[in-house]
Amino acid sequence: MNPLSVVARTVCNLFAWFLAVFGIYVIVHGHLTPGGGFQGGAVVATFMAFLLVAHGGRKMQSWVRKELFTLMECVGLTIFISAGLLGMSNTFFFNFLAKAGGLFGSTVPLGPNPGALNTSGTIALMNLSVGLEVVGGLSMILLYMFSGVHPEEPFGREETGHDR
Amino acid sequence: MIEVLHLSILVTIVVSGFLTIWFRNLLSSVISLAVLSLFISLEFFYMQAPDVAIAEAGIGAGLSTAIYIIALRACGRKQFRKEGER
Amino acid sequence: MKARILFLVSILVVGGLLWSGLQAVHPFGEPNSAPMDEYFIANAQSEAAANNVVTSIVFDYRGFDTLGEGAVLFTAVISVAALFRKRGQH
Amino acid sequence: MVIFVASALTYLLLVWAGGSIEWLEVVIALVFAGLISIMAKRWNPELPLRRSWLNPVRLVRFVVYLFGPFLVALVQANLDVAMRVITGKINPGIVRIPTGLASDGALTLLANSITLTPGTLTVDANDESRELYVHWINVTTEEPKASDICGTFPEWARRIAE
Amino acid sequence: MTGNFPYLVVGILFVMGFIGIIFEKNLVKIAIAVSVVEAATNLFIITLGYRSGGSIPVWTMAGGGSSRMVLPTPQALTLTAIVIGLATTALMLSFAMTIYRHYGSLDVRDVRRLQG
Amino acid sequence: MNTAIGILLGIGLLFNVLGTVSLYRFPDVYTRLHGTTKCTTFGSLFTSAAVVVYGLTKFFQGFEGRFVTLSLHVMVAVLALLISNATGANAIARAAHRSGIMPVRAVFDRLAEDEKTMGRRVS
Amino acid sequence: MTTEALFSYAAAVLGLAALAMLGRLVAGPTLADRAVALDAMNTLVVALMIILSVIFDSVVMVDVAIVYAGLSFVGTMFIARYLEGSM
Repeated sequence: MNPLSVVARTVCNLFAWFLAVFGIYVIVHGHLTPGGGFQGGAVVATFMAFLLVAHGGRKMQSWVRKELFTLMECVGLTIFISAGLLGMSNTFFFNFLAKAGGLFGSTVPLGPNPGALNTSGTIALMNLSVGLEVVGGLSMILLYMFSGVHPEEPFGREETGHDR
Repeated sequence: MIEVLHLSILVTIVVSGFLTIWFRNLLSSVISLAVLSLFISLEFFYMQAPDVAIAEAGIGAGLSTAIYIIALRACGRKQFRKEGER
Repeated sequence: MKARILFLVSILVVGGLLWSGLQAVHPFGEPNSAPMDEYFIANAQSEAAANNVVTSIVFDYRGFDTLGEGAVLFTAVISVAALFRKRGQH
Repeated sequence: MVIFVASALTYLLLVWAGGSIEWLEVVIALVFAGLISIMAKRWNPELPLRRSWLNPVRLVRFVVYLFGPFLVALVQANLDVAMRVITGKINPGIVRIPTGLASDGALTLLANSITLTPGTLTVDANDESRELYVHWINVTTEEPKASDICGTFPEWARRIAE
Repeated sequence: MTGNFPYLVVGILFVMGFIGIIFEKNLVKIAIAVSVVEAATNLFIITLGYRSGGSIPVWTMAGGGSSRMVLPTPQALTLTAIVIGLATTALMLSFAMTIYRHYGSLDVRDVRRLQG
Repeated sequence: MNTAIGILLGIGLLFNVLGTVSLYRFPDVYTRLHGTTKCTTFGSLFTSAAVVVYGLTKFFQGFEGRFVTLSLHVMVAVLALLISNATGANAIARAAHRSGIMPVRAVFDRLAEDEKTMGRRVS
Repeated sequence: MTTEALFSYAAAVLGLAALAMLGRLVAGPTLADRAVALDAMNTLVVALMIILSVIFDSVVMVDVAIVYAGLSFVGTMFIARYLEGSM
């Protein structure tokens, strides 16, 4: 339960921040570059893993609140379903924002192009909502599974020898 | 020449998958699973699927190892065996 | 002992099924025909206005799969939370 | 504040493709930088950032350090290790060196530089007395000074990140 | 040069995972074997969609003549399968931890009530 | 351009192969960490430098923006690789020392002596 | 010899080196040795991904290398944390 050494702690703090920025880049550019809601959400969710491995569980569980992650997951799923329902005049999951002008509504030239951010209609919106949902879900899995470990139980130490 | 790379990736996948099942120590097994996930991700990369490669790299190598190790911490490292049985 | 023989037979059956299935598959690197994928590749930019064809399939053409995936993830997270919930919490 | 500027700059660096940057990218960078700074302050109060790290003089010093003495030491380290791989001649031991650096960032920079330079590997760090325990592959003295192992690195670390 | 070797690798990996599921007695080891089988199926689906010489199905900053792309639909299906795999793995490990706390053992032969 | 890329790739591959050899020639964990961390980091640095040279040359030939993106992202990846490799080596060495693996053929071991005199772990 | 041919030779050598590192994974006398082998393989694979993105002529694939460089660090830190027995 005690934290790691100074070197590892500092680098973990800095890396957690850098990977959060990079995960947001992956989520926002999901319709242009490889990536999207699932991958970016998994990258951002390593923020929790870094905090857990650098500071130990007890200190971290006093910093974060689990209810917030539940809220994030429910809000993400709700936005996703309602973005699907809004195109209901045509079909479910109809991309009503694409090429309609305004935010996320400009057209794309055919063939290879450098890529513009305000394209692709509801796909960008759904990327954001699914990213929110995956961040909440994976962080909750990590936190609840760690709260199932009982630190007062003895840690079995065997020989670190050659097996088989 | 690029096919030598492909062959070595495939051979590594087979060997690390075998090691994953073959090791008795559970931590060794988890390390082999991380290696397997790493090379599966590289194979996805070779087969022009970078979306899936990011997902496999993030989930298989980072978070999956993390939850396996949390579970091992809660459960103990050795496999339980009775005398005289396999 | 009887169970192990049964297991071995089942492994042989599964392996034989796999082997016979792998005989009929197309050679590596040359899919036979894929009109659906050709349609997606040709029309993803003009219909969904997205450069990444995979993302346009995941969120637009086959959004129901993603909806089901979200439901499965939600159920799994709620199950893990219910397993490790402490008394008096929530 | 530090984390706000740093994350916005990092995001803009990642999206830059040679030409100009769209206004929407700048808006998104500012919004998410604010979100990340709230998140980092709330969930990670021990983040060791200092306001002096945004000083451009220190960044220039960091780049100079990275391409100057650090690269030279890296080349020396690799030739040294290559010789030892071929001949197999080692004389290892774990020694203790005092550093006298006050901030965590400087200590981390020094420790990582030591790990990547000739014949040394940081094993542990004592954060009260600010000492590093270093695995040295070719022990010559019993009680080495910091300058015996890593040259002018502590001075550079103090000037960059203190 | 490689021929149909990738399909053979998928088959070998699947059979090894299956052997692990059947013969192992430790619950965590069974979860690891299930992960191996998941990896084999994902690899199989991606292998079905590969075209030799194709490029990635992304138009952004693509090279000159990228008219021939690999098939995108298998990649989209595999993407959801990976996240579902993580969720099921977490659920299996949570059940294993709960069983260890109640029975004191992970061996399936000690957990009598689990056997049919 | 081809000769510069060839020389950089040659140096990088030489050091990567030396890192692989050092994994087999050295007797214990710490010396293996020396070999793999230094040699593979250095080799990957040089192969990535070859990629950066390629990208910059292509950019100044045709002024396509995508090669700037290539060079920048490769530099970010290399920086992440440097920091994470050094810290990972540090963490593995500390874990090995705490789990009771002593350095082979060591002259002396100040860390173990200090732990014995202090009666607890340092840090 | 073209530039792509040079890069493909380098990729082949890196792949063979990564294959050769599996021996330490099999025969490592202690668990820390296996962790060292995993760490070295991570570095080689990141370099390999960077080189392959040049061979395939698609710039956006470098993102995978950055993600892998960051996330393999999480795995290494968790393994080290478990090895030192203080989690």
